[in-house]
Amino acid sequence: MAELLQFLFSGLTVGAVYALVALGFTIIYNASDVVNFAQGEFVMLGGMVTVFMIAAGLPLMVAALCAIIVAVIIGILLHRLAIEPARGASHVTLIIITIGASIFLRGLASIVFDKQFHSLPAFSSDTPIHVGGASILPQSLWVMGGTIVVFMMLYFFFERTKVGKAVLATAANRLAAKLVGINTSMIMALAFGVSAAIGAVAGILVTPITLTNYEIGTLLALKGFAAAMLGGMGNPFGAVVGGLIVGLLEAFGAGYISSDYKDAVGFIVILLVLFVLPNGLFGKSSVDRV
Amino acid sequence: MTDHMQKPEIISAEPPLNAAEQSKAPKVLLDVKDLTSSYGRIQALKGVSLHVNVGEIVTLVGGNGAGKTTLLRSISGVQPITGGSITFRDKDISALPAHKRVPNGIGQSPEGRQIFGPLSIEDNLMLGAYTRKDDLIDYDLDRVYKMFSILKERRKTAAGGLSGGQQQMLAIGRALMARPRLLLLDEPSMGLAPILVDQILEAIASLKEEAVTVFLVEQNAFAALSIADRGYVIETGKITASGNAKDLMEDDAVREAYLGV
Amino acid sequence: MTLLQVDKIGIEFGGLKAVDEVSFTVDKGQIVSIIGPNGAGKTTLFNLISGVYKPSVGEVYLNGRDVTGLEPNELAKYGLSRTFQNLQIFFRMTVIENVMVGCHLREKRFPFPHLFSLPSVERQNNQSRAKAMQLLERVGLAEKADEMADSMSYGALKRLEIARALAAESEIILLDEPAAGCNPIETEEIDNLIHDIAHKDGITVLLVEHDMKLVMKISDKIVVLDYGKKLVEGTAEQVRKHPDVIAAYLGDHGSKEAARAV
Amino acid sequence: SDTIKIGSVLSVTGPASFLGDPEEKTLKLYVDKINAEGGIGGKKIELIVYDAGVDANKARTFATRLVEEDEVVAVVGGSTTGTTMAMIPVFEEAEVPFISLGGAVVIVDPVKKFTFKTPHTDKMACEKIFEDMKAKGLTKIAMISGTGGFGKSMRGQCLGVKDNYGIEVVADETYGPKDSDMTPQLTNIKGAAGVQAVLNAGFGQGPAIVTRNFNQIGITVPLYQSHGVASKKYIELAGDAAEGVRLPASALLVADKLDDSDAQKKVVTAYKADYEKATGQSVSTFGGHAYDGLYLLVDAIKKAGSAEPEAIRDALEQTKGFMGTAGEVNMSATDHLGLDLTAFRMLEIKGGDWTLSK
Amino acid sequence: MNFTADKWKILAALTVMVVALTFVFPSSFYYRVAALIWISAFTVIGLNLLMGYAGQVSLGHAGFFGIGAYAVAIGPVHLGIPPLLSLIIGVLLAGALAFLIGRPVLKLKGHYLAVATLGVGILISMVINNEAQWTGGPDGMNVEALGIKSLLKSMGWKVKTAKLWYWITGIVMICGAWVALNIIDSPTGRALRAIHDSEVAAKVAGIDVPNYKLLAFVGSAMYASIAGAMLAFMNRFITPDAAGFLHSIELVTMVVLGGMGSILGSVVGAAFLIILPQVLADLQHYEHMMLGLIMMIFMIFLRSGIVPSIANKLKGRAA
Ligand SMILES: Nc1ncnc2c1ncn2[C@@H]1O[C@H](COP(=O)(O)OP(=O)(O)OP(=O)(O)O)[C@@H](O)[C@H]1O
Ligand SMILES: Nc1ncnc2c1ncn2[C@@H]1O[C@H](COP(=O)(O)OP(=O)(O)OP(=O)(O)O)[C@@H](O)[C@H]1O
Ligand SMILES: [Mg+2]
Ligand SMILES: [Mg+2]
Repeated sequence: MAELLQFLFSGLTVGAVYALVALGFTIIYNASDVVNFAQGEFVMLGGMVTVFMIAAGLPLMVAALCAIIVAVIIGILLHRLAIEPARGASHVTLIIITIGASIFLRGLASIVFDKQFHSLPAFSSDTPIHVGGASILPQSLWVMGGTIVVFMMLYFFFERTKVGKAVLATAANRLAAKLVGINTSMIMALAFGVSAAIGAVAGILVTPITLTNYEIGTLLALKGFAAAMLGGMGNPFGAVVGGLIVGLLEAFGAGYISSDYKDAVGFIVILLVLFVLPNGLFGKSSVDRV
Repeated sequence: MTDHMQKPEIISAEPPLNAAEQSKAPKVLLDVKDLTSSYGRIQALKGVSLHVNVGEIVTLVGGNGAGKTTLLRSISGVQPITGGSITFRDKDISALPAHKRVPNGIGQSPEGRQIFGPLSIEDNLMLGAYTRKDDLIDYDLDRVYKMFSILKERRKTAAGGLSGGQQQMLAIGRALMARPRLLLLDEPSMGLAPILVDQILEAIASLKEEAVTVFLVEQNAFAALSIADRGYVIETGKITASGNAKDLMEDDAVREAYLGV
Repeated sequence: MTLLQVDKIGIEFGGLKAVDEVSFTVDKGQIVSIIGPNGAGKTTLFNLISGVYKPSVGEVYLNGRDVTGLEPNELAKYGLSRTFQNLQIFFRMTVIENVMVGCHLREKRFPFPHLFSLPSVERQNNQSRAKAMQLLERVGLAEKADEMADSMSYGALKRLEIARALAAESEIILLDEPAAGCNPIETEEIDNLIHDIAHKDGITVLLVEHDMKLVMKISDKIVVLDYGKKLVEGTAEQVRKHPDVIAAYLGDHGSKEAARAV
Repeated sequence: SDTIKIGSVLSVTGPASFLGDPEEKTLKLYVDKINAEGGIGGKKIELIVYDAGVDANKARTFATRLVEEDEVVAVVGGSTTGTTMAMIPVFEEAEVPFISLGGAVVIVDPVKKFTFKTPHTDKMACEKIFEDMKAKGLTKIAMISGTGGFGKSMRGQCLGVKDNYGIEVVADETYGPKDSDMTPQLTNIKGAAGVQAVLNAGFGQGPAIVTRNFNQIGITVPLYQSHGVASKKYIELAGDAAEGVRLPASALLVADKLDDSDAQKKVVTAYKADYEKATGQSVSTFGGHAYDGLYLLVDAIKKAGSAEPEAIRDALEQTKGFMGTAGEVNMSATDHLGLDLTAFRMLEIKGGDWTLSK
Repeated sequence: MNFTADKWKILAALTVMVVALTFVFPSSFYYRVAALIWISAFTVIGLNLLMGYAGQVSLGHAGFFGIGAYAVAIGPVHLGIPPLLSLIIGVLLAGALAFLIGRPVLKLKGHYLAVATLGVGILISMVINNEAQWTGGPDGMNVEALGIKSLLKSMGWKVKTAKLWYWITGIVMICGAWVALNIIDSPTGRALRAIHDSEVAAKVAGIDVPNYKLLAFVGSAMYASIAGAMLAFMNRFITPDAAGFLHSIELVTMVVLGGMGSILGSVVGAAFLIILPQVLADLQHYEHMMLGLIMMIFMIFLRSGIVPSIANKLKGRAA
């Protein structure tokens, strides 16, 4: 029983991490149908910048703020200098550009920072909370909280705000978006900025648990992407559920099946789900009439 | 539907034409000079010149591939031009990005409808009013719904599911939601049931007395010319005839080539 | 004899009965038109007949064979082809290649020779190309044959789709608003084209079109849909005078057009 | 030529960068130092470093490049076993001496004519740890190993030698090299009957997280880490949880705590000072391995009095009583490692610092 | 578009290149790098059949590459199967696996297809990583020689390994290109390209869409596995990262960089990503930054891929 509970806690912790990363994918995707492979690097930047700001003597919260700002600036630069100039290029081209960007940012980080692993102090306390023989770190609760907040903000943004709709419109039909007066390149810049911010927040929240270094982004992005697809790309709710499911699968896989193949469990389930629901758990199937 | 079209409603962002403006009329709203545009090596527009006066309905007729769509896209700024100028309300907008032309008062219902498939019908219409700040938006939404009741019935559903004609209605409705000064219509009657063709044309005609200027591309040339003040004929990227709509309808060459009567 | 029999066919989309138990038959060599208000269910009916959607009720018989719910490529084998209201062009191909794809079923498809481009492939290509060229001439796109399809105007693409559909040498062809975006003159050409398809090539035609002049002129039979249901079925004469049809669909513009046809 | 060309292929980036990074820094640092002091017999050393990440195929390409293009006389490095194994045939064929910094024993066993290595083998680490366990009467243990090259190889070695020490492995868990939570595996270990100690084979951030989770779910038995945990960074990352952790490591980590009689003291304190001064990062045994490799080579060249590959190799094989950061090296035709267990010290973490455990 | 003319031009270009290079290459290092290019190019040509022609992305092809590589590694070592036979078995295995998972996976579209193939690739590499007793795990395993070299020796013909494999891989690559070029202008090729643009229209034209997708998937998987086997034989050593997710990404990048659907592009894309790191290696720590930067710049300015973009520009000038 205590075991099961511990697996559950572990799954929720890791799942919340994935969910937070997955949420970062949704905005750029919703604005352009492009999967931003550099998303993981935003997560990395959030953590690394904070670490080094603190090392430079800033208090956690200030450092975190700086990290978010840095990430946003880089996100917007990425759009201005790499995405915007390739306006009108196909999706794959844009995706490859984001791959290039992620390699670039990783290289940059390895020079500006270093190649070592770093940690952040837990926001509140380090002493685990014990429940029914199992234990969970307060930081996990921070991550889960952050996930919920980011989710609700995104949900509100897409469902309730005019700009949110403009973002969706830009992805749905670039030409028509221009014809109704949407500044599509502004929208894209916004999308990259916000995605970067979400990524950075994720990075800051998870670093006390996952630790960080210049390369942490790759794997987090991979898992986050898988989670987002499982939930249904572009749907914030799907991102959260997808993340949690992947996390739980890994935890229970490691606990009950085999720690060697715990990641396999995650991907097998993703495959099975997609075979039944080709648009993920909550993804809208696109109606295009012929 | 015709009933509520009777009572004139303001749908231009400008106050209704007052005497002063009347006297200044005909004032040139849109003035296109020697416009050229090409796709790669194919030149689609080979020096098009035409103008549209405030409050006019002007119709552009021409065969497949003549360049009608290209011209409209150029005026909206979504098609790069290689030469010539576009003047709107005495300002040269040739270099203005598309999204800045909309708040200036240029709205378009494009060829092939170009609706936002995944979004709900209502979202589509509200996005039509994206650049507007005034408080008449809900009012306009309501009147588009009155014009096309089906859109109201389905307003929460994804626009992508609509039938061709329904999507055409949505595209027109979305263009109206912008309260444009100049409304560009690219084959608005395409795919519409005959009964709606009447109504659409009536609606367009009635826009006139609401100070909306209309530049209309229509394959249904006969009907189009019959509601228009003036008309232009375009062939392979050049204007080959122009004039008073009535005269064009009389012109044998035009009847021969486009009206088929 | 009846070539196509549609029997109480229907489908729903989120509670909306797009097509509601519609039945009718099409005889060999006939031109049958489906008309009706926007959203009446014409295109959906086409999608059901051509296997793009699976009907929730009812059956479709082609040459007496039950083909309900078969994949479009299966139906193609049995001799059914169509065009689309929302253009479905192969934009990364040239105009003529688009039509050559239409020849697919008439080609030797076994991939092995293709891997090593054995002489047979060359011959095959030349055949298909020649056939495609003829069809392009018929729809008046011959001189555009080697241009990329994405450089065509809307009207041209409409005709390209017809050529591609014809390339299948099918028994019956479904045309969804072939004249949309064509001016009266171009519509005349389409009119003649359809006439030839039916009466020269002996291909049965099922037509959806809002141009009453065209419809009334060439249809042997007209089926009127409204709200997914069959409203009326009959000859041009019967249909265009039918008060319900006028009220729901034709209006006076339509009636005038229709009248001009006869 | 008036310079001595020494090549190196390291995992400077990628999952093993915490090996390659300090290794590269060390090589550069000391090559400059040696050259500043006039080089070897008047000849300056020219160091050529390539970064192959952990990609064996890329490593092999760079190895070819070192041999064919740069025409180096010897090679130090190959950070991981995988990259090393991929490169060995190239150097053996070209007859260029190759001092690997990879961990696994397969590199020098069986002995290959031109291949040497400096780090203790994982086998030795297992033996050292099991010795300590045995001494403490801990016989039923649980293992949790990383699935990366290091962890997997060491796990294999430990399972291989455990019986010699009467050790029984009652739980055997693994975790991915980049996992961020190992509580499920540790929970299973906690649940396993009669576990008296836990051994964690792995390197990188993994052991730090294992240590944290270990403490989080309140396991009380002793935790042993491997020599993969080889720098202060680990203590920093694991925090208080690292308290009481035991591990085998080279004297380097406890340089300042060695008593002055200790033969290794001089070299390790000097290296520690140099490295930490130059890089501002805490010294790691990995960098130490590069140090040893470089100076083994330098000694060999001096002894050989020539920079001919063949001669260098022979001199290397003759190496006797070389004092490096890893311990005293005595090579022979049958032993291209030259270290014994005494080179390993058993450490315990106390008060956030390494201490020699008596 | 005159395919046959293009076909012979491209094949001629490739042949000339493979032959000509041998006259300028100073050392076997160059032969090795070139051989690596031919191997990747061969993989990418196959992947291009799937991505460039049929428009179906795969982020898992390194998995099939790995199957081919480990088949020739495991076969002789653990099962005593002769190398050449192991190669054939490996290719068939890869094909069979692709065939089995292909049907359900290829039902998916766009990014969902991407994540599914990604998963497949990761599962394969996970098995290779974990089943150490067969594969040697992360540290990799040795591969027995194919035996060609010794064969030639016995015929009194001594060649350097690097040179030998340069020729083998070069010739295989050209054959791969020839087949791919044959397909593009055949009913099969048109069917695949039609699927890329409109599946429903393709179906209406009578094309059995799922089958043709599967054909492309299985074909490209076999290409990848052959390439994997060649790499294993050439290196005589193989590690799991050959089957890893990053390698899959690298392959897709090669396809797009070179140009979707362009066979010549496949070779250029492969050359690009293999030569660049060698060139940038001297930049030491700036290597990766530069790599990313150059990738972005090329994609921005040659957005439809290096070869097609340049071809278009030239055409534009011609007219
Ligand atoms: N994307 C494109 N690339 C290349 N050429 C194009 C493109 N779009 C249109 N053209 C060419 O430009 C010319 C004008 O096309 P346009 O669409 O403006 O004609 P149109 O008058 O709107 O015809 P339709 O009545 O059929 O809509 C045509 O010759 C067409 O082939
Ligand atoms: N895939 C779908 N999802 C949701 N609704 C659909 C779908 N397909 C059809 N419909 C609905 O079914 C009804 C019939 O659509 P259909 O396209 O058949 O009309 P139509 O007769 O072709 O109209 P038009 O003359 O405008 O083309 C419409 O109300 C449409 O919204
Ligand atoms: Mg047009
Ligand atoms: Mg329709």
